[in-house]
Amino acid sequence: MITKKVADVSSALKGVDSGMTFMFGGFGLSGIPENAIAELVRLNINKLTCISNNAGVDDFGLGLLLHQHQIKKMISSYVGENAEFERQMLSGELEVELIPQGTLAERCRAAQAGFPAFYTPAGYGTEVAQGKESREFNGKMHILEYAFDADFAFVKAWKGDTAGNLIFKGTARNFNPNMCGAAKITVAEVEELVPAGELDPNEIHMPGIFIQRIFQGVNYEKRIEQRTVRQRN
Amino acid sequence: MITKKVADVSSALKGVDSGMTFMFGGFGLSGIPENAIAELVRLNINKLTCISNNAGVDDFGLGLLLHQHQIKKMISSYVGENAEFERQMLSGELEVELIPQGTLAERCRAAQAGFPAFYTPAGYGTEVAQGKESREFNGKMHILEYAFDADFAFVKAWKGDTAGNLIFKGTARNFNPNMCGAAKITVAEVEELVPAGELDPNEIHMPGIFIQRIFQGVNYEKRIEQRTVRQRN
Amino acid sequence: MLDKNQIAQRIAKEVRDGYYVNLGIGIPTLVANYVRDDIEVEFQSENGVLGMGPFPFEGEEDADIINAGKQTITTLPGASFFDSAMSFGMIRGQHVDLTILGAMEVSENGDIANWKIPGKMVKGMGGAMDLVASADNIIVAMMHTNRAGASKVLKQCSLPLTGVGCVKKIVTNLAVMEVTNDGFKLLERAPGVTVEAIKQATDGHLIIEGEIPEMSF
Amino acid sequence: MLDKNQIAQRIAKEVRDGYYVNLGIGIPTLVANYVRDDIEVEFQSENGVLGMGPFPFEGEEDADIINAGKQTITTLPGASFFDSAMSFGMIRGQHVDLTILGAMEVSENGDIANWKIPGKMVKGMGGAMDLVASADNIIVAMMHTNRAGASKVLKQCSLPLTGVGCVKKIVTNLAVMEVTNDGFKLLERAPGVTVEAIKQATDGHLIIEGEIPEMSF
Repeated sequence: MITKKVADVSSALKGVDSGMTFMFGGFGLSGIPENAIAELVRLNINKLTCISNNAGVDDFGLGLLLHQHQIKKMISSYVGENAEFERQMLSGELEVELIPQGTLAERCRAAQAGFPAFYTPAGYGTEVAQGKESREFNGKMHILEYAFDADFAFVKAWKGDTAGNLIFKGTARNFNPNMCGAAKITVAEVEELVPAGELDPNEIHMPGIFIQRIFQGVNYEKRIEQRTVRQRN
Repeated sequence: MITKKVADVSSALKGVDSGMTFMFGGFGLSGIPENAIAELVRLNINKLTCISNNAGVDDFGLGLLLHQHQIKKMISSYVGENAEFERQMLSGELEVELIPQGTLAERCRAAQAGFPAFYTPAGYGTEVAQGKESREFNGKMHILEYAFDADFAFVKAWKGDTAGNLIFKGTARNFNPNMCGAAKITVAEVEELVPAGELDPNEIHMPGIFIQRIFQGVNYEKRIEQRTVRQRN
Repeated sequence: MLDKNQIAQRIAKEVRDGYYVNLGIGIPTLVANYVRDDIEVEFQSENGVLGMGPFPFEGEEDADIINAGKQTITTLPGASFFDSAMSFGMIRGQHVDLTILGAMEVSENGDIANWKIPGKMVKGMGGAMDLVASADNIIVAMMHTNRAGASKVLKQCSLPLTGVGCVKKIVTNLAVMEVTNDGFKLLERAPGVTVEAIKQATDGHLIIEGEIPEMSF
Repeated sequence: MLDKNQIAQRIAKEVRDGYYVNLGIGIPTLVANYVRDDIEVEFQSENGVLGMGPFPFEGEEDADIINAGKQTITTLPGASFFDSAMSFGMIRGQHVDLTILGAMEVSENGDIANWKIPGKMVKGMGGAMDLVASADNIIVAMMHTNRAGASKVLKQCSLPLTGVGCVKKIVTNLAVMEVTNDGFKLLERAPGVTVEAIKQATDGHLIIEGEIPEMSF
């Protein structure tokens, strides 16, 4: 068994540098790699290109990197709910590329699975299609989209084993599996790291081959963005 | 909850007809939809186009359909181990399109996920690329491959629930998930059909949305093609 | 004139037995509250869940179980979780039967704009572009006019588009309209709203054939 | 001259610590038996398993756990199962470090033919075309000549190709060769086999530089 376990977040992030392109799993604040983000804040590297569905909130998630002006460019599908982000974007400090969510997911998956490009109907006839090739298939227009090219992917899982196998929980799964293996180095942080052999091979969401480094995360805050409840009657 | 449960294999195959294109899950004889195949033999419809990684053996799997000359064309990646198949192919009775295994899987997945076409390096410079568009990406040649278009997909899972959710076992998973939702109608047969709510939503391999009909299979033979063992010392 | 809940209630009538439905943020989310009890429907949320249930009871919220609006939710029997690529596979592959979403503008050829106001608001399209580019059956839920009183039911959209020629039906606080090759066909009036009032509030070509019935719920 | 097991044994030396390896049917399958105990290697089989172990004990065979050769297998701690699309994602995405497969012919520019003899044998390419089109590190395991005594190490392949310019190394019963821009570079001789004998059995351009050592295992 090939072991992927590293001691801690600082070993896991060895090699990250200013100017690099990073992928971050998560949807809103759910399933984000909290430990990796905290370490990037500590390292204070900058001029980063970040591929992430969202950009966090003002004081959590990628918002922490924005606050320190570490991000040069965001590639996202939805960036609401973040005043500092909006300020930096409108002032031109921050470059932003907005792309459809399904295209974002598939450009990750294409990088993971070795597809250089694919055709999708999403965005045809809109700003998103500007400068892109378009083509008709089955009477419907599609645009050509390319695989991402990133240096590191930071993902967060519920359980993992020392072989790098991952199991996600609920909707915290989201982009995390699609980003595994989609960058040169994939770093997985998990709530519970177990010895290889403890996870059922049939229940693994992402095989360890896609992950280069795995570590036991600490102090997960798992903040809820919109706490909605119903009353017991 | 939307129920997908049908009473038996004969209800599940309602609408199949001669001249149609079918997908069959399975790798070798592992994970093949044994009940659906048996019913197609009984119905004796013909001129079928079959998309399946393999073509069964002489007296099992798709070999049973071949024996009755029900198949007009096979689209597969590997068709060895089947004398009757070879005879029909060499005599010209059977049309055969051989395509790379990864391309086969992805053409299913493209149909499932609504991608009309994608670029892959597999087969470039070979017979497989003849008549296909080719294009360079990142200094490497690729060919353009298209999503399949099939009438029925027959898949086999280990466990399923009445909502159509599926869990596969071991390497019997193979093409089965990729074919779910890749045809107009997907029929799933399972070794164990349970009420919706009994399967953990986190452990489901294919959500029921991709499946139109599900039934409890019977009399699984699960034949082993190459029984290889080691001796206890 | 309908309020947001009544718009949702009217749209709920479009939901048929056996439908998988994706609900956008805002009014569309409310539709779930009005779907008939005697039909089976499953709600998909593009962040990776099928079979969404109501909000959790207080104290039972789980940060790992949310919908695309980032709200805490529950799941119903038969639910499943999956990754984003598979989620958009469901959408792009047309396995979702009905998409209900909000809009800033809709044009008479079915174009929709709902993700950007240049220089003012740029939240992003989220999953909306995938949804409108793929779904066969798209209903827009919105107010007929914007806060300034200008029509949102237009000859041509002025805002950056989310998708082209995709909207099939529109339910507003004033009317139910179908998008046809010839323009917006008026199907129903909101209770107490005259055809004339709808005409006034509509900038695009409105087709009025025969008596236009009042909505029923 | 090596037998099949010795070819496998020699190839096993090419397997490095931390490698994910895909083994083809035939001689390549035997390589697993000779990998050093002190390095960590995982075997991938393209039908959907990573972390393959030895054959099961008699009576413990499971029809649902097989390799790409349809043989019953076991799994080791850390193993995982997955679908065919993901399996070829591993291969196409270059996550598999080493591919070892058999061949009918290899040409001096690294082309390989191993799936079809027109009019005679058409079993299909299985996963071989994906493997050779994607892998960076491909070793061919084969006999140097065919049953009729003709060389399989050629200027140009005569059979339909499986892939172009992809083979990096060849281990035969006679020699270890590297595929270079200038042709087959002879690296090692099988014990007791002369350079002359290898030259005789090789149809493509053979580069012989200096003393060619005998293989060690």
